[in-house]
Amino acid sequence: MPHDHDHDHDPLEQGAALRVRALEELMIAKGFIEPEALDTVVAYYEQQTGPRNGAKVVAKAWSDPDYRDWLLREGTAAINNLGFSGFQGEEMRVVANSDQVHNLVVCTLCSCYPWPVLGLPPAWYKSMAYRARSVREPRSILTEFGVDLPAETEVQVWDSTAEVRYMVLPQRPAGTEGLDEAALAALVTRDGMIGTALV
Amino acid sequence: MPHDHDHDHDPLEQGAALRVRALEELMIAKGFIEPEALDTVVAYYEQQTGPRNGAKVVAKAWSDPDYRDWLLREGTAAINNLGFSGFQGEEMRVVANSDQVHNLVVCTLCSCYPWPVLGLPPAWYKSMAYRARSVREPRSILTEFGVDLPAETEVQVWDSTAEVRYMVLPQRPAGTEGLDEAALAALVTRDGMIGTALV
Amino acid sequence: MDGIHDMGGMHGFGPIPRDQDYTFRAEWQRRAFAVTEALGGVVPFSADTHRQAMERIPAHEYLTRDYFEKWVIAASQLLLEAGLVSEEELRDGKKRFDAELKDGGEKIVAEGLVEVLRAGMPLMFPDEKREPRFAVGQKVLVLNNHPSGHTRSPRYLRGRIGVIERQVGVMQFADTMAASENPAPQHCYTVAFEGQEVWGQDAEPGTRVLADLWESYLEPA
Amino acid sequence: MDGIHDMGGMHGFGPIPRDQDYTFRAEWQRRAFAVTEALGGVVPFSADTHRQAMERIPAHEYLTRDYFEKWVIAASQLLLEAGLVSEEELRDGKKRFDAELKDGGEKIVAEGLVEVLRAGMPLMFPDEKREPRFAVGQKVLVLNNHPSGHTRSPRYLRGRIGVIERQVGVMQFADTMAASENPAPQHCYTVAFEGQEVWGQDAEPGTRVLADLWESYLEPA
Repeated sequence: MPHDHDHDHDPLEQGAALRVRALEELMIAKGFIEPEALDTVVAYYEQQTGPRNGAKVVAKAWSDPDYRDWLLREGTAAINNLGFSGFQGEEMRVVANSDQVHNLVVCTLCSCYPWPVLGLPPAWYKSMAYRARSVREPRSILTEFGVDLPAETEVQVWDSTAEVRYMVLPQRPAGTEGLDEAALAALVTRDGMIGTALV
Repeated sequence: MPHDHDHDHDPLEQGAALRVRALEELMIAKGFIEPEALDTVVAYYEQQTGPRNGAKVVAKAWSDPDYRDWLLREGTAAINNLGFSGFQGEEMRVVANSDQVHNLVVCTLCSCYPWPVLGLPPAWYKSMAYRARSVREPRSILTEFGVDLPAETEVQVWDSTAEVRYMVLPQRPAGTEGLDEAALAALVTRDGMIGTALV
Repeated sequence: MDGIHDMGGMHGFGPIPRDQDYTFRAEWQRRAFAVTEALGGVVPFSADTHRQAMERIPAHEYLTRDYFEKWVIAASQLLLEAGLVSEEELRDGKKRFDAELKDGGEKIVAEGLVEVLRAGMPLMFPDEKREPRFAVGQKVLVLNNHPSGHTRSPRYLRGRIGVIERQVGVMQFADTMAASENPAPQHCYTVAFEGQEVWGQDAEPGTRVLADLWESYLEPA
Repeated sequence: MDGIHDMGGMHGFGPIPRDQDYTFRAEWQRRAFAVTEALGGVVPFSADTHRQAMERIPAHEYLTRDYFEKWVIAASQLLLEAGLVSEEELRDGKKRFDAELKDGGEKIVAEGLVEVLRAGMPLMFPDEKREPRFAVGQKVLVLNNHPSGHTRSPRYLRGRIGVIERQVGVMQFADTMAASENPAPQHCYTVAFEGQEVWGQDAEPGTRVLADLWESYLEPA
């Protein structure tokens, strides 16, 4: 029900905002956190992480077969090599979609997500519905997301239960032979790298 | 947290009371329920069911070995024989405590309870804590209820998952040899017949 | 349905609220209980159908609303689904239209009601031609299915092995009762599970759980 | 802990709220995220310890409170437990006493912080002397334990049989990290489970679940 509220007049929402402001002020008053550090954290994740990073990884894999092999074999090293690293991406694995297999990423126990390459997750990824249903009925979820797979395509759901973070390597769309990496990267969507969309 | 509220000024509580009143008025206006019928239902369960019924069953079993055998073998018939029957007691099983075994009754999936012999359940029986914990840590629950069992006594938890309703036959206390059934019945407690107390 | 109601074994609910030792703490709870009991005959619906409607209450409401309010929410939902009332009517209690009760539904009146309450429902369907599949002492595995509909096979026992402790007899089946008021009777068994089988190394020593499970929940182990 | 957080497979949560496609929808959520991230270095606490504190939020609040509010509730609880703040201070944000940071805790400043965020934490503990117990292709059973502490063995996989798909390597262990910030590293494996093994006859056809499970969650099947 909180989703249906007018957030500005939601007492739950106001309580949360007050709670956070009190904590922030207290941490600064105690000298535990420098105020600028919080701005740095927000700016870093909003501006320097996000699906544009992942899209570069995908575009390079589409363009360079050797990189693709490396990426699928040693995800962390291949991603670090493009300059993406950090918390919630220390150990990366990239799983490739094909005509035979479609991959979907979830974290049923909390909301683990590969921050360096995809940024912070969208709220629906953290929803009870996505966490609960994705492992039991991934085909039904894909249908909700508008992805219709042939019955022959197996669906693999990766539940991020330990410290490995997962990213999907979507299939390269047909008719993109002439595109360079930048143009290819522009085709890649966040949901394509979670597995809730095709590209 | 609703447990901590002042119920008279609890908006959740007020909402529930209004909801019930509206439903009751609507059912009467539609001609589906005669108002006196509701009084009859409440009066019946408050006055004609309850642990005093179960206590009579227990006292008879303590006094009459043949009845005890019958009660443990064919709980429904033996209980009906004392005049107790009806909804949530159509199929009864009575399980006897001994030095070797202590029995505890729960319904993890909802709150099934043997109405004819014990009445309607106390609120704690329907609590999330009792439903969740009783099957996993019955000894810990018994300790919370002040029941200390020797480690050698096995604890059996009866989860009322189908239509059988369970009642515990407590051990007859020492030093009660001279008592008649009425005096024995006065010793029997509701919790003794749920299994959360000794008698 | 693997909903929040299936909470056997869950952590995080704290100590037993032993101070809640009352049956009713407010008059509206008495009325809620009585009107729901009466509606079982009006709509009509079985206890299984009513349980299923309770289980469909959103999880956070299931955890916070009063038990008797949930009874009434579930009963109201069944009235709605039967077309006997509108949401508008439920909101303010004012009748907008008359409705005919369906086959099997009846007006609940005080006269003769105590006899009905004392009689209960026939739940057993004795059938000597129907052989029980499992014998007392036999080992059985609880099937690891996860139906979206009502079931009385609790999650904490699925996939676990127990021993048939008693043949209960041929009983109406909760799953089909809730799906369509169809008793589809089958054998039911009391099955005993050792604590360690159910909870592993986190079991309390010297504990057993016994549950009544229908034949179609089980297979030989 | 078999809490509400362990919701893989549960019914009753409705459709995916696809319209919630934002990361932050209010400024306070940005601040909540940043302050919690910073507190991991201040208190200090690991992600596992923070997850455990989230899991201990009462179930109905877990289901209704905003994700970032839960982050802050959990971080505040860890600050309290470390003795660095009082409940009174948390309520109004006004400092009542000065506190010394503990060993390993440090003031979080902007300078050099991006480098820390880019570096992340060392999570793997390569150890060639530690032989993996399980080989790729081997069948394993997920142990059916139900610890009251933090664990990353989800309920829906316990008691189920899968196949080792990959040896991940020697990784810090979530359960001991949450219990005492002790990495106690052990081998971790990606294990593949057929849908039918996990969900029985209610599985969608042609589906598999893969999860990363530490060695002590598993035994040969």
